[in-house]
Amino acid sequence: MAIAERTAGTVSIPVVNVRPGWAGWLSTTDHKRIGIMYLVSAFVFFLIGGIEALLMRIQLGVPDNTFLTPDVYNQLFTMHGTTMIFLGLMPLNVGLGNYLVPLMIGARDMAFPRLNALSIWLFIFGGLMLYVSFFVGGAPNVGWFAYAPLTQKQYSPTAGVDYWIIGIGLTGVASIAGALNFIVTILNMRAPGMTLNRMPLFVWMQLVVAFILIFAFPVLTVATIQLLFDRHFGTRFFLPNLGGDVVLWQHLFWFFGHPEVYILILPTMGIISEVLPTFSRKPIFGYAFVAYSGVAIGFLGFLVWAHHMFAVGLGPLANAFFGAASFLVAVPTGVKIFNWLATMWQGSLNLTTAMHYAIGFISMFIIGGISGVTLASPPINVQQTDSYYVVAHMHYVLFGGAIQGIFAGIFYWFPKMTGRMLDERLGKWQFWLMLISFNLTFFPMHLSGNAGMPRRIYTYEADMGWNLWNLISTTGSLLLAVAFLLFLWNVVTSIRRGPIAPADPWDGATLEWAVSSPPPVYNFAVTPRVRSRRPLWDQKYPHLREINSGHGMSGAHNESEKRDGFEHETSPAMEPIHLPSPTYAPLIVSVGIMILGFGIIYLSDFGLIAASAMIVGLLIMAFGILSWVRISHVDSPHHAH
Amino acid sequence: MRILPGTLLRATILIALLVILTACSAGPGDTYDPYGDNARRIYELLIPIWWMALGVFIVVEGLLIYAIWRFRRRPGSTAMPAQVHGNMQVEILWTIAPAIIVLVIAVLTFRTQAENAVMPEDALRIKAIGHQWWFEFQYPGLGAEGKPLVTASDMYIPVGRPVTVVLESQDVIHNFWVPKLAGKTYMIPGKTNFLTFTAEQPGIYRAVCAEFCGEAHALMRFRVIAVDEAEFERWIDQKKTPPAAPVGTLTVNGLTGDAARGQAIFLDARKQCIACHVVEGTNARGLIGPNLTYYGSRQTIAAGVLPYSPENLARWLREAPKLKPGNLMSRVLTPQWIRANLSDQEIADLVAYLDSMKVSVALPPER
Amino acid sequence: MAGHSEEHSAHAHPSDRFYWIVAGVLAVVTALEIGLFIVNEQHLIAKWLEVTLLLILSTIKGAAVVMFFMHLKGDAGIFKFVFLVPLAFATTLLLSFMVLFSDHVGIAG
Amino acid sequence: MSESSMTRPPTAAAHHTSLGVDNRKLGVWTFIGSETMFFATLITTYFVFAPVNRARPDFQDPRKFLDIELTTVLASILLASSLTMVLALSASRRGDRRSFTTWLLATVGLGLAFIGGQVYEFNHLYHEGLTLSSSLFGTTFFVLTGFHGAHVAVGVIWLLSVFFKVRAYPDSPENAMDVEIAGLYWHFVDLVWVAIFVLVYLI
Ligand code: HEA
Ligand code: HEA
Ligand code: HEC
Ligand code: CUA
Ligand SMILES: [Cu+2]
Repeated sequence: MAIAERTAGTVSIPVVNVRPGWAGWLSTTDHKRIGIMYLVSAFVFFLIGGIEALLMRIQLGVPDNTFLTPDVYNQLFTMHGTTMIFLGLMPLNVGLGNYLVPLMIGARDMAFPRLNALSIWLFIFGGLMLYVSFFVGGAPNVGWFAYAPLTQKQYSPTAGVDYWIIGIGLTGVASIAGALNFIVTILNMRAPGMTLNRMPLFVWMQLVVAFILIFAFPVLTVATIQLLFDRHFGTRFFLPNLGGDVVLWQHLFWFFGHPEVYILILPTMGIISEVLPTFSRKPIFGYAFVAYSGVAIGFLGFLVWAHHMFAVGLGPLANAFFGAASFLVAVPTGVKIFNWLATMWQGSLNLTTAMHYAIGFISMFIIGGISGVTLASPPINVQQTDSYYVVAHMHYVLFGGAIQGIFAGIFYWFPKMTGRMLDERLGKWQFWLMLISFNLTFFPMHLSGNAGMPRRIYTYEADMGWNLWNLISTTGSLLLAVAFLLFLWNVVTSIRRGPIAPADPWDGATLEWAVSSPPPVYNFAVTPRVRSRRPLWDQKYPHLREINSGHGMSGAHNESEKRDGFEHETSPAMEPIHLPSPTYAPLIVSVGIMILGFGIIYLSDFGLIAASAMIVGLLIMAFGILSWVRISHVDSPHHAH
Repeated sequence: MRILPGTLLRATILIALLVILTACSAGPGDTYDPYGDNARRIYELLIPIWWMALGVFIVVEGLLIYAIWRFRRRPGSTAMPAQVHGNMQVEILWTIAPAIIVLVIAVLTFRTQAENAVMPEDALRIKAIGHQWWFEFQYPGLGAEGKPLVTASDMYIPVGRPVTVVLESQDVIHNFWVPKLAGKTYMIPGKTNFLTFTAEQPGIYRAVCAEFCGEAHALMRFRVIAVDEAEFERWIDQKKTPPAAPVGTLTVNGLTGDAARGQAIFLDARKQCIACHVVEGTNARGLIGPNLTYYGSRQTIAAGVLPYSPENLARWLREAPKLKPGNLMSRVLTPQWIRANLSDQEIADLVAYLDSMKVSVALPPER
Repeated sequence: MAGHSEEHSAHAHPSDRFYWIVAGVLAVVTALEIGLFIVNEQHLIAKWLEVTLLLILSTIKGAAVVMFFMHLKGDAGIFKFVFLVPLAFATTLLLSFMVLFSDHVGIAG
Repeated sequence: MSESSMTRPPTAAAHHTSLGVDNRKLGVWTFIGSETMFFATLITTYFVFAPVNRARPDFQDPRKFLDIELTTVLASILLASSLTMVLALSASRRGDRRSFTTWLLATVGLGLAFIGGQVYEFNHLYHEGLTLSSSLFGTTFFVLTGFHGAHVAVGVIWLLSVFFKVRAYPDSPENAMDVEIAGLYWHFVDLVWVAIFVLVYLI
């Protein structure tokens, strides 16, 4: 099936100049390698965030515990939330997207491979900077949404908040750059015939998310810049005694923050929309509805931010508006859920591990969605906000939803990425253990929350009636750790000894399964020509092809087009394969930016040293940019090599 | 057949949890056990929504489990299912059905919202001010000579009469939450918020700061003490007259403290207390810490860190930095400072003094 | 309108003369703005009217820059999409925050 | 690489794109969309605080501090630079290297003049007592206009890099696009000033 082999004789396979070993990774511009770097580094951060959670859970296992001091506990939940959101879940999604989007749309790489490399490095350095704070006077301890004025120097004198600002800033730049890359790639690099209407739903969701990102992230960037100026340069945006407004921070943060949660969930909804059809042996039910409901969720996501602020006292009118808008999100989300159910309906369900996780996603996500709806009712919210009920809600959507969705994706695409199959039996053990321990950990939080347990407390009294719930939660979280260890074991052993993966192990329908596992550097020897939503499927099962695919598209298929789901350009020998050369420039630029960031943090306290650090950073950056410009010129397709 | 045992297991666990839920009695912070009109209306709103949610849950999970069971691929099966791409009618159906449900939820929500937003003119106004990490309460016009009556950590209110709490903050954002009486409301520096509720039963209600406000956020608690109107008036009357000159002794941890001596220590500027605390009728005029007038009638010490008792009070004065890490008193009263400046005897005297200032109220039951 | 889009379509770029004319218009509009500002130091017309006029004038200016200097007019639709959609979001942000911060009632829930 | 592949027109197969537009141009337009949100947030903050500033004891009146003449000069400089920019693009498309150089350097010069003017303005305001910490007006004004100024500076660097690139590789078929996308960014920065000019200085 692999096109590369079949047609290799007719094309010029490029001599790819990949540096060996570590150097190859440090200088890579290949979207697949970058995708893997995203996945691995994000997973490492995820495990660290998980360990932070375990420490918190141990502290909370029994009342009046003294395992952790309050300050350490406060650092842990701040870093746990920040890590999981910015360094764990987001980049896991970006990693999958990076690896798969070009493959799924029939492209050779992302639109801007060097920018892509810049994104991964900025992300890694941003994450490292955040963690440096632990060793230089204390990590941020203000919560992941960092409400003013607690973040002001007066109340948070350590540099933790500054590290938070700069760390989030670097990952933010990385995200915006990444989003630009996705938008251009998806809109502009699709293989011939791959209309928007035929794009895999995973790609659709990555596109929606990229747009949400570039609209929402700048708002956070500005807010954090203002906070930085407040802390260091004498401004007073969030200093109430000087006329600043602490509620403004909340509005700005959540104007970003709510769209952010859809940034986290939509890609995994895309994964589900790929996994379910494959293992049901059916096309997705209501393609257009699933795609456009994603757009609708993304859009509505910008109108609901103040549902995190119902207790702020915005007034009944504002609260009613934001509550109603939040309720509305249930409608497009429901549309997705029901279309997924309909996809499974009358299918031939192959209950692989990936399918287990996809089903697990649906069953757990709706619990989180429903608790979201009660939270969205302002009167109910004021009882539940800032309590463990919110913690329960967010973990049902983030873990039960997004993380399980990611696992569905990993079990589904691992063979494609590594050329090895994961152990299915171990995978199912992991699934069940995770599902059970996940519910043990987080379901009781609904109850303790409604029994009055506030969030972000490092200790509680024994007579509040929360003891049992907390003990169950803690037990569950320890079991969760076992489930993760199973997964790590599975990955480590499978990469070495797992069965060799064929190009198309799951009987897939989309283009990534048309190339070998793992795919060649250039992805497609010949750019495929796409005729339907399920190009590979239609090729394998011509009698089932979608006669009227792309619903509403003109039926201009001629006979030869109907024969195949996709074809190759008719003049294969003509197109030279052009791949970007490896380069260290993005790495150098991000090192420069990181040093600049350190300088900014200490500018007001250690003027001279910090300023020289900033200059060094700028110089390194300038050097990196120069070599970047040079390589991009030499590398340009018009330039004779 | 693989998936069935797990599903059963999951269902069993959920059911077990629900059983435990119904079997267990209400704790002191339980929102399902409302004693105030505000909290009760919220609870009454939650119930129908909860049933609707349960309905949605059962439908979705039911369909899911049925589909898994019914359509799972049997071993050896190679059948290709019908390639259905969609169906307009069902799309419309499952767009409209949830829309109707959320519409109902919205209407119910707005009704409760309107009811809970009412602020009657004749409501008793109490100003609540958040501090890192304790609550201050001011009763405007009810103190001596028309000044506000000031107290901390114990908020007395009359039963059956609407109370409007005027919420402010001295430093960072706090969140005022009495789960059994009302939903929470932020206390925001630079902004004034209002929360109205009526306690329907006398009782001592647990309450907390629910918004993360720094190191000792977890230890920022208070009590709402709802007594009937006559008892409330009596409390006010006693509270507004400054405590009489302290007399008597008290034995704490084997040491006999003398109240009068304790007062002298308290008012001695070298011992620092008056820099931060107020006791009405004395020259203790510090505004940084809680007002300690009639401290002997407190329910708890240091915003709920310890239940009130002379022994615990002595402990607080000796070990405040350990008992409540980060608390602002310990910025001055560091362990070294205490060792150097407060002997155990002096602490016993201070306890005797603080404990001697009492008001008499018939306390309602703990809820 | 139709006349111009002809001129901008495909790869027929407008002439330098055209750019000079646009710049001239921009200069005139800017002059009008400043004139209005200076004249109305005497409060000849109501503040709201002044503000409205100024907003209209600068919208014209901005639109001219975007349409002619940035060639959005007549360029591919996707550029309009990626610029105008965030512009709409940005306007919503500004307006909704002005409403939200106009008065605080202070009743939660 | 074979010679024959180089003979194809640059916009054909090697540059085939789904929407028929240039990748980098699409990227820059999208980036501009993102920047729109960035400046909208800064401007929103300015407006949220304007009435608060007015109500405070340390009120500083924008009308007293902002000097309409200087502002007019700054606005004219940026508008003029937009003209020179578009003329540079037009010249580079025609292949008229000389007038391209002239207009591009004129744009750079105007950009530098704008920055100079802003430095002068900030310095002047500082001596009048308006600083980042003197009032809410100072806080919001300097951060908003300062970030705009920083964008102008980035624009100048960008234009210079295009200038040097074109000088080093005068025959590169990508030159016109290099100029065009740098120009897009430049015009956007001008556009932001159009907004700041009316919203901050005039209203
Ligand atoms: C992946 C992330 C994710 C997702 C998808 C969601 C989805 C939703 N969230 Fe959640 N939310 C978070 C992550 C997420 N949330 C996080 C992290 C926080 C806490 C932040 C913090 O404070 O730290 C939070 C907090 C939060 C709050 C504030 C709580 C508080 O602090 O006071 C609210 C309030 O309205 C809310 C509402 C919702 C709603 C209405 C949805 C909806 O999108 C859900 C829609 C889905 C369904 C409803 C289920 C499927 C639908 C059907 C089967 C149709 C039929 C259903 C009905 C008719 C009900 N969320
Ligand atoms: C994607 C997001 C995400 C995920 C996956 C999780 C996962 C978990 N979370 Fe988290 N959580 C948040 C996002 C997330 N959380 C956010 C945003 C907050 C709010 C923060 C705030 O208030 O500011 C929060 C808050 C939060 C709290 C509330 C803290 C408080 O308010 O005081 C708690 C408490 O129990 C908790 C617990 C857990 C647990 C037990 C897990 C578990 O699922 C973790 C499971 C993972 C593991 C158990 C790791 C396994 C590790 C190993 C196996 C070690 C291997 C080691 C080597 C190889 C060296 N989380
Ligand atoms: C630096 C200011 C400061 C000084 C000096 C100080 N206190 Fe305090 N005190 C506080 C603060 C602040 C609190 C509240 C701590 C908390 O709960 O977070 C407090 C709490 C208390 C409490 C518990 C109050 C309550 O509401 O339960 C007592 C009792 C007390 N102080 C007594 C004393 C005595 C006696 C002295 C002198 C020996 C003293 N304080 C000196 C600031 C101070
Ligand atoms: Cu005050 Cu938490
Ligand atoms: Cu939200």
